[in-house]
Amino acid sequence: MIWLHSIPLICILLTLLTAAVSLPGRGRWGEGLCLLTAGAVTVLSAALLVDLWRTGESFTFAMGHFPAPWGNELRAGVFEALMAAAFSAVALCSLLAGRERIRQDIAPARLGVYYAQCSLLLCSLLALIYTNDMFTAYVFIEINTLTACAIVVAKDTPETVLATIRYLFMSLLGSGLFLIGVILLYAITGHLLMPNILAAMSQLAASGEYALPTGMIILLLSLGLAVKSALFPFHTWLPSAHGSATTASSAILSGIVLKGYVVLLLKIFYRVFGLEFVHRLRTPDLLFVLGLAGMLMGSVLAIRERDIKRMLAYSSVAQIGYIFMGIGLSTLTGTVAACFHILTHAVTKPLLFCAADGLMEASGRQRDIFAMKGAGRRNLLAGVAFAVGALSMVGIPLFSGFVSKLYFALGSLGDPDKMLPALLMLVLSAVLNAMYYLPVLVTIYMGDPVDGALRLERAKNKGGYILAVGALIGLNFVLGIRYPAVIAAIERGLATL
Amino acid sequence: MNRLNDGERGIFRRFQAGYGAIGLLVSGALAAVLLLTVSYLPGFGQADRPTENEVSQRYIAKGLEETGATNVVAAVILDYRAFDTLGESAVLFAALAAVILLLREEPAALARRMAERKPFEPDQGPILRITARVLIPWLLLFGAYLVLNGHLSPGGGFSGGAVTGAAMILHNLAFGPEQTRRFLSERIFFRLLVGALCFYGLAKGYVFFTGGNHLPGSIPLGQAGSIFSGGLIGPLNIAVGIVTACAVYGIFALFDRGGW
Amino acid sequence: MGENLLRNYLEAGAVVIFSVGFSTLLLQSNLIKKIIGFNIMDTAVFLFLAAKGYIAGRRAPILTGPGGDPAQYINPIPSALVLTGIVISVSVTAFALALALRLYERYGSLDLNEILLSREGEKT
Amino acid sequence: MTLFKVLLLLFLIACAAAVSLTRRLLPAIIIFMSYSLVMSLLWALLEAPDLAVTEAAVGAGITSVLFFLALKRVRALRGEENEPPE
Repeated sequence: MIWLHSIPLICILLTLLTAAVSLPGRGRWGEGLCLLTAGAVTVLSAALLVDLWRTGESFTFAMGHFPAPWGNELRAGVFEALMAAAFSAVALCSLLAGRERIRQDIAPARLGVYYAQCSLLLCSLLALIYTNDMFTAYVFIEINTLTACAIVVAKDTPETVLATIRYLFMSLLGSGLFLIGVILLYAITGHLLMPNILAAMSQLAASGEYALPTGMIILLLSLGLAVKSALFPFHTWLPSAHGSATTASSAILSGIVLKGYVVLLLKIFYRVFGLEFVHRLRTPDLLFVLGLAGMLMGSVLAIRERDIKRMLAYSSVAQIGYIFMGIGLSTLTGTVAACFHILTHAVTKPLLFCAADGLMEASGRQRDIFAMKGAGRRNLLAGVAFAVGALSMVGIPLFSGFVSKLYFALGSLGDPDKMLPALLMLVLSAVLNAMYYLPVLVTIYMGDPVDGALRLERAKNKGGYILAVGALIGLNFVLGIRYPAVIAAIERGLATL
Repeated sequence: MNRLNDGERGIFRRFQAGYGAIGLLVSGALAAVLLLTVSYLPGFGQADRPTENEVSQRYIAKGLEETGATNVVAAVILDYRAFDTLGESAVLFAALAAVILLLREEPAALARRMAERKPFEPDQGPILRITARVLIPWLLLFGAYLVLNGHLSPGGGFSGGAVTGAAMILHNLAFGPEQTRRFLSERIFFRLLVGALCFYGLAKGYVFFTGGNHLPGSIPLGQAGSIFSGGLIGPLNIAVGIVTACAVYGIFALFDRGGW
Repeated sequence: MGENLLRNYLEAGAVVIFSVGFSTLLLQSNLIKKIIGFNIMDTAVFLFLAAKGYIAGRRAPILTGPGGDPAQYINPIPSALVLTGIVISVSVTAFALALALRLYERYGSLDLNEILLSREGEKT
Repeated sequence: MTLFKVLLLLFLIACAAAVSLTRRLLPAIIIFMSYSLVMSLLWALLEAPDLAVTEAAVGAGITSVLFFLALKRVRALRGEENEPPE
């Protein structure tokens, strides 16, 4: 029991210490250590998830010898454990699949630093998921920002430096808004721990005191996190940052870093303000509208893109739109769908990035889609992986994307005002998704390479790549076929949140 | 830039102007809304505010008894809310690692840069050297005082570490990197940094682990007001001071020349 | 409302400074100024917090003996939060400046608009 | 005392605005340095000596040193010209 409940703490400390000792070392040492830690964290989180799922309980873990309103706390339930397990598994797979590319893209002297940053990024994500304290959340958001920027710029090209600086400044605006929101929250409640704020909030809601500041605070916190997770009008930094980084970084950033903030936002809605209160203040409506706009604009911009990695990055903008749309529906099914889509996208987008990497390698390092004619036949695994990811994103049955779309549609039925726009946009967006994913599929399987020398080449994949891509494909099918169990876990997690 | 014609440039400029106008509008709206919010907040300087609740009162009333530190702020950051501070050291560490990633030069390039710079180095004039000789011991003493006395008086690991780091920067500017490297080589630097961070993580991890599982695991607090009081706060302040001083000096060295 | 704003003059000033810093971070195209704007924005939030902790006629929370009287000392929590925040903002500043230097080495300019303009020129 | 605080506050606002209005970078950095020092003074007045010490050492000290170093390095790259571009 003791050890089980200490798992969140152990995971956070383990990743932090790994980062510390892999900084000065040689690259290979850092690489092995980081992968090992990510693996251990995945196993531990999965164990925690299994146990909490079986008992159905949740617990808080005091960080020190002082109880709730005085000390600092972690909190874990099914929801947190599920997200932590999924995120660390995806991080592990991305690093494993992108290992060879990392060795090529990043100078050997910097490899140790790169892996230190990756460990620290995982540490901050875990802390964001598990934390029960608003100011701690701010501190780890800043770590997340720094390390996310660092793993983009680790591949040192003019393009990444420019992309990182835009990413950094946009993120800083977001964290500034979040910080002032937290401070205002402290000013009117006098607490920083989530349950204590919730108690104070319900008193304030009953007495009607500080109504205007409360509304402002929810808006500031939501906008701050929306900027950092690239919700539509704030997405401008994303394509260049995710498009230019090394494959593993792109996969981690698109797959899990964006979602870390959404998980935090959900925790804030549930555990700081209380759902009922949030709905009364109509913030979800704003998120709903921006989410719809993101679904449309992300796909439209992706269609125009010929660079495969930038296309995938724009697709992430659309998928973040889906997630915020689901949260904005303000029905339970909508939120469940959003959580399921977090998982879907977390396993699909890294798969697509890794597959794109293999396809690019098989076409002489060209990033242009039209240069990839026949690449799927030269690198079979990458082709299959891309097909799985693309079909899932379009929303074909048996793939995980279909399930999330189904639940989004179900969720929209609960709200008569939002039903029509949501359903229309779901259909439109599925068509748009098909319009940019299917041509790529046709290209990589049909056509013959422009460069005749490429025709007969057969790519040889490294063991780590095969393992990781295989695992991601497997996870995709698990989500697509065994979805009732996952949905049940999410529902239980949200119920105890 | 030359390949753009005037028309395209005009479009870009107009786009920039539009962006600027929207940005100004957003900032203005933000200011107005925040001012409106402030006007609804409880009054400044008064005692009957929501922030004056059982939490802050308990820190004052029982802080010394529970943590052994007379400086309640130190008690809050290193004991009650120590997890934040662990995160804060991690931020410093992350920033240092990111700056290494960006600005570190290969050893050969570093040596070349130093060789180029040497004859023009204006930083090593006699006035600076004399000032540094006088000032550095005092700065080090002040830094050490802030760190070691952090649980008793204002100061603590961060400000003390920053002052110590400033002393090392001054030494470096006055006597040149070779002299500084004699007592702070790259290897020693990393050992200090990683050692302090690991000690901090493990010590606090032990406290979190025992605290979270309701196990006894407290460390003797010592005589209140003496330098050896405050249980773990003293050693933790030293570790934080080392991390801060190292990060400050390391970032300086990387900005200055790209290595140690 | 206006009366309360005058009484909360420090908080009001802090949010004004916050907005000025925010707009500098958003609108300035020069990277160094953007970074200064970020610092101003953060210190403004810290000023707001420090003002929230202050209570007229009370002392800094350095106890003289066990069992301090809460009515004599100001609230220690804001100070602790600000201390954490200051270190975060200096870390971010160091990273942002290093990035700006790297960008300067690559593009020969510290002006974001200039750089974007020249890159657009290369594409077309 | 309130008057003094208000004056300091007005000075801070003026500094914050002046940073975006100055055309050259060195004055902007010096203005920011004085902004930090005044801020630490204000915190000392607000009975927060820990903050005052830290802001003076970190905000006015270390941060400004970093800005100056960055500017120096930019100038060195530009070949000893007076001022980097706006």
